[in-house]
Amino acid sequence: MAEVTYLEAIREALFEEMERDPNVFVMGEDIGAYGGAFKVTEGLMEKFGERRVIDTPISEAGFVGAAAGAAHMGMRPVVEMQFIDFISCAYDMLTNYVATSRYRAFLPCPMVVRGPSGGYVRGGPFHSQNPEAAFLHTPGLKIVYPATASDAKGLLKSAIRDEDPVLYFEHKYLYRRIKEEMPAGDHVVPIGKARTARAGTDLSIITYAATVWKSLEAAEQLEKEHGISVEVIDLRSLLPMDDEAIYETVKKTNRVLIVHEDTRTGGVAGEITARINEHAFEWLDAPILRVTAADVPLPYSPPLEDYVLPQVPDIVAVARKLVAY
Amino acid sequence: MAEVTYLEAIREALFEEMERDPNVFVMGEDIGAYGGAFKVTEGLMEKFGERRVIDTPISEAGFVGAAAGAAHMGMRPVVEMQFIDFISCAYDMLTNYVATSRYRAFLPCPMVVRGPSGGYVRGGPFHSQNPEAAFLHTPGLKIVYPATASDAKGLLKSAIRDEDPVLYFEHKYLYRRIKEEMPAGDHVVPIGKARTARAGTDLSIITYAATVWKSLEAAEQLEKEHGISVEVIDLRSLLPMDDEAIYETVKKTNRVLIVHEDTRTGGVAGEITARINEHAFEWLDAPILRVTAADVPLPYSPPLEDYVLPQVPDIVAVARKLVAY
Amino acid sequence: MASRASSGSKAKRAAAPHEPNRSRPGDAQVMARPSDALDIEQKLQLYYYMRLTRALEERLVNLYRQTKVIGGLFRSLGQEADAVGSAFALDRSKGDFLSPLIRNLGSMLVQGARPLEIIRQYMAKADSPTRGRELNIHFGDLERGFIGQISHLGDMVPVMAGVTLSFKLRGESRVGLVYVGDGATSTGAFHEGINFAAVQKCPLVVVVENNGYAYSTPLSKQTAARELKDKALAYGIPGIRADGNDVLATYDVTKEAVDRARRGEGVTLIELMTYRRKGHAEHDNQSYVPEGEIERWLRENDPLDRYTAQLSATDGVHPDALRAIDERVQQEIDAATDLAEQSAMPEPTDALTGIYADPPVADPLWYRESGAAVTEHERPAGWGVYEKANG
Amino acid sequence: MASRASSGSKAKRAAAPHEPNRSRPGDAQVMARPSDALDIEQKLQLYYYMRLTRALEERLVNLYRQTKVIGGLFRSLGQEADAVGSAFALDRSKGDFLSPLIRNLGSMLVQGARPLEIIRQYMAKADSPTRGRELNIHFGDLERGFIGQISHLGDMVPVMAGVTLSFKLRGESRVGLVYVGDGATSTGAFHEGINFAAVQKCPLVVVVENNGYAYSTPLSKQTAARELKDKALAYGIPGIRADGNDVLATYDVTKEAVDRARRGEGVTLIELMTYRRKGHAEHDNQSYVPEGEIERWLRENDPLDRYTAQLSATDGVHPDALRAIDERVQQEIDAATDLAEQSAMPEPTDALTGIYADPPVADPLWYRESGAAVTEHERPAGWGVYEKANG
Ligand SMILES: Cc1ncc(C[n+]2csc(CCOP(=O)(O)OP(=O)(O)O)c2C)c(N)n1
Ligand SMILES: Cc1ncc(C[n+]2csc(CCOP(=O)(O)OP(=O)(O)O)c2C)c(N)n1
Ligand SMILES: [Mg+2]
Ligand SMILES: [Mg+2]
Repeated sequence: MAEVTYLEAIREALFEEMERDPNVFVMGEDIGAYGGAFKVTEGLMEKFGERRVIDTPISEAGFVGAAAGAAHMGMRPVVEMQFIDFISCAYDMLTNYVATSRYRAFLPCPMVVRGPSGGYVRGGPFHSQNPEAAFLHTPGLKIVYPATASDAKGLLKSAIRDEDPVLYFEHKYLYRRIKEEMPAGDHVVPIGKARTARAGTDLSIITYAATVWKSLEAAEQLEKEHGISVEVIDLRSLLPMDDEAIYETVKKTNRVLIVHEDTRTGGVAGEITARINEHAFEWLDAPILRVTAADVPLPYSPPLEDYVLPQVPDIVAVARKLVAY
Repeated sequence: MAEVTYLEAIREALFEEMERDPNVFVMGEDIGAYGGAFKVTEGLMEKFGERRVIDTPISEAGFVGAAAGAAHMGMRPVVEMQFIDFISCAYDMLTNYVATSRYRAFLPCPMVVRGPSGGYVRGGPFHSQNPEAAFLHTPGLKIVYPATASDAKGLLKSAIRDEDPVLYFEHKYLYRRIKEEMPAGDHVVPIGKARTARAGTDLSIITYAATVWKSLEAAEQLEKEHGISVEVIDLRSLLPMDDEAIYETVKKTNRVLIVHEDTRTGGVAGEITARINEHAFEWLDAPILRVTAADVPLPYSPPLEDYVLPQVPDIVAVARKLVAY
Repeated sequence: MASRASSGSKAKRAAAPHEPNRSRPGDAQVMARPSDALDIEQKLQLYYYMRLTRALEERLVNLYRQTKVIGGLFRSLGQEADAVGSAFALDRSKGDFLSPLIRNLGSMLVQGARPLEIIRQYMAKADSPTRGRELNIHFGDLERGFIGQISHLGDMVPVMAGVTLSFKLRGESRVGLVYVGDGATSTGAFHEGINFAAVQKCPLVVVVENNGYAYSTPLSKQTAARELKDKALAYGIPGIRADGNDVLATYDVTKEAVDRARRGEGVTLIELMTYRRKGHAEHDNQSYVPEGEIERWLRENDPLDRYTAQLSATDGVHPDALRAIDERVQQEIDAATDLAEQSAMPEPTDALTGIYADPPVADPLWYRESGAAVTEHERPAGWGVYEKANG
Repeated sequence: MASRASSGSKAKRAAAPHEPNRSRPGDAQVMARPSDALDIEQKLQLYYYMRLTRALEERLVNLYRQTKVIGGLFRSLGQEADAVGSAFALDRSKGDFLSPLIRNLGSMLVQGARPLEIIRQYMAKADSPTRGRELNIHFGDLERGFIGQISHLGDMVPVMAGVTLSFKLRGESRVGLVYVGDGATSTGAFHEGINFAAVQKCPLVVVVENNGYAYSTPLSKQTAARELKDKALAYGIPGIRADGNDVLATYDVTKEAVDRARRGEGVTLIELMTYRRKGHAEHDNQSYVPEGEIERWLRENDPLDRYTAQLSATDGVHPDALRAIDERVQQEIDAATDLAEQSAMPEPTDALTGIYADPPVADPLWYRESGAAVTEHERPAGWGVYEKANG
């Protein structure tokens, strides 16, 4: 089988799910004839028609709300944010309406909001955001953020089939940079399960999305240059989080480094740290440390962006400190 | 001097700052003739006129954005959310426009967004929210959440004078339940400084807003019934956070319980835990634990609300476990 | 219809800040009205629902004064006709759907909500429609075709755009109706939702209930638009204004919009002129209302009075027939109150269920031995009373 | 003015999806136009700014092809008249203020932005107006009276409502102008901002640049409204449509709105009909555009061609005079390019400064020894190129 990029994997999932279930339809800005700003939905309109591939006005709250209404009635909407940064315009709708509808009204709201996320692409402060921390705090939502092409496909299929709303963040730096052979058949990856991206014994790096690759690169370097054996856990799902996998790796290596691309304060690392503290404190031989973006909006100029975002040397440096602790 | 409630303290701060600085003005729904849903702004219109006390249409993004524009031009707008739950409608404006304006455009944006927050008042899922975790993650904003009447006054005055945007959350459960004599003169409380609400030696409770009072009640009980000496730190400011005060109390008691009213996952406790881990791990004799709301939208019926929110017995129970650790 | 509906006796009262858009008896003769087709049973149903709305809210006031209602109480006194008449224009047999706002109890009753549900809901009982999770009339039922609002104003417009989009996508012959207040028209959600629905030609009717106020804010501070129906032009859809206190006029204008939607002709915006005779919620003393305004609407423009007179004059309905309905309504409400009072409050641990389909129960707080962790003294002193004071 | 502006030669072209609202030479005679008062120097300034806009963007295309531009490149080819003519109607001596969108480079130039700033900004240089923090023309200057947009469409409308509210509160005789595209009119922020400004009678002019598309989305999928100027009715403000490719018509309509605002009469919505001849950004191949549409606009409705002809016909300006301006423009751009190319990229650690007034520097990442922590191989392979492909 041919190799498939992360972006193509997402498109495959959309095609397959739309074929499988006539209730699945997609909405978003410029996703029809144009195929989306990143061409993720290219070919969908030709195949499934304007009825199921809906170009929307520029109104994120409007079409997220519309997705919710359609979802109540048994449809399975998949909504694209042109860039995930614009999800902020639908923040009220997602956190107050969508997330609570099952709990407060026993109204199922099975829908997916997806879109290009993340930095390392010179996108500047409004085309590079990582929105996961803004929603981690909202019970009722699920959040996934795949790092590999096969997970991109398998998690999107799970997200579309899920009975509850799922925020599906796709990392645009990975869109065309990674490829992989897709597993045959109906490839589904369960939401809420982490993946061991690399096994190791001296230190655990817990991470997700693009920094999985940075961490793997660092792990390689640490192994080769410093003889340090690093385990890399790719969370894949952030809500729910795979606590078991986290505690297991902590118990195995006793040293934890959390890496995320998002800014530091209030980022996902805090929650992971708190959970490990509560459930595996005894097993820690060193403080849990984090490598993250600095606490500023992501600037656009390459030297600035590179400085603000986590890089391989950062991971190597902190990992060495942790192992030496 | 007469005692002043938490609510009156807020009103006093508004009056004094509007008198002091003609650039200060207030905007919000029903804040003029009606004096606001909770009567916080009562009397302002009579005193300062319709020009400086502006009743707005129902459009949180609209008037938060307008506040930003006015702030750029040297005004000092103070915006009221009728309930803080509606701040979600201005999430884009606050996180993308307001928070970034100094950094990305060297545009000062000195403004305050304030409003009644928090639960324990049978307000249900949309009139009880604690929005701090949604914004902790946004560099460029400041966040304060006072627990006492004098801090309510002093922090609002600081917020209005601050050169940057401040989210000022006021706890509606405290509005009329606590009173205090106001310090004389121009009472200002600096942003970014915690307060030791009670000194102790066996355990530190780190908290803010209404749960300061729950923690104090628990501390009393722990002292009397179990001979445990509890230190209670009232953070007052969440962004920036008073790291020094946090590390100091950790070094003193070596045991930390974080209490917040907000839901657990992705709440502020995670960030505090991470910071302590990074900077005072050595000083910990026990895991950092947290008492928080359960991870659901806040239900309305009293038995449900009481069950979901943190209560004194919870704090007592966890504190005892921590001390016994 | 537009011109009929918007001709009113404007000159009658001088400088009233909020003027009704009153339809006159003669208007009915201008052309065939959908309500001409209503039989007497249906006309008495309209009366029944209006009376039920009013009487039920009055009962809730009693319960509120006894502090048996948890949280605020919202009234639609004087607005019963607009909610009932508009909802009556939907076809329940076809699966039509609506989303009410806080003043639209009447529309929910038409759609099948029962007084027992409403009272239990206000009392936050375990067997209330939301099991004590949500307030007052914030609940829905997919079967009966209504969907519960959330507090954030405007948000139901996009949601109903989506509900009706699904009707269109599936080729179903169903129509949706969404209510917003005059105040909610200022929200971004209203704008985005109605624009989306208009572009998609969703089978949606948007009823803007213009009751003159948003909480304390008069329309003049809400918008500079002369009429709210003018907002329709921004979306390229028809906008019609009608007398919201004339239940048949309300029915007529909505019925035509519903038929239009069912024919696939898209969205209509209807502005119903009415008046909020009570405060925003029970606690609100309406000090901001110009003197005499409330009394004038009570005296001259009560929807039940008007409809009673109309039934007698046009349909020859004897007062006894209406009294019998009034009695039936009272009996229903009495019975519902008795039952609701007997209902239990929710079990605390029920709070953890149903946030997701999977897992069905949220993580319990590990330090809670049982639901009994919360002792009685932990209840905030004076809750209920407190909420009322601040709504 | 409204009727003059909206009379156009609609019948001329048959089924064109996006029709200009072309003003005819004769229109000028109907009544006194503000542009009648422009002297020849001012008229040549208009030409200068339009030419500067076009030539500067052409230079940026060159730099983009040399991968010297970081990120996407946005063009306003064919829309220069609407940005320049409208901005020219502001009075800089009075401190008037504007907020451009992505197609309004011309308006910034009028307001005093210089080519050197623009080029540095696109090249993300240390001495660019945002020191490399923000993209392309996202920058402002309180002194010169323009404010930088953010990407989130619609957000600048509330912000400019607030800017102009401050003018009103302080009794200043200043006016604000905010630009939005046809697409941005669908946003909640647009709706909330313009409604707020209308109620407050802020001295604000809202220019809706109708260029037929929002990215690939034609107007018909954006709104069902027949004309965007109709949206004004929803806010109770005047709405006027004019030919955006006639720089004087654009000036006229804006000037009248600016005067109105300065007289305290509040907000005006202006729809300027124009056409986006290039794609959304350089990477966009415009495959979604009906055949011949671009060419027709180029041939029949290029704003510089039209203005050149007009200057010659009406004002007797000799082509040489315009050529001299063109040369001056080229020289300015050449000089600016040279300087910009010499500018340094930002120092990495500058990224940590200025998020707050206090503290002035963000916490450094403790594990970074120095700004040099980032090694060259860490730069994503093919950045720049990558961004261009996906914009
Ligand atoms: C987004 C939002 N902002 C503020 C509120 C607070 N609020 C509740 S009801 C109300 C007034 C509503 O007025 P209107 O829409 O006219 O409805 P009415 O109560 O008159 O029926 C306000 C401001 C809210 N619920 N949602
Ligand atoms: C809130 C928001 N949603 C989506 C986008 C992505 N986006 C950028 S430009 C654009 C099209 C804008 O069209 P229009 O407003 O007509 O302006 P034009 O580019 O035609 O000048 C879109 C959808 C955005 N910037 N902001
Ligand atoms: Mg109203
Ligand atoms: Mg456009």
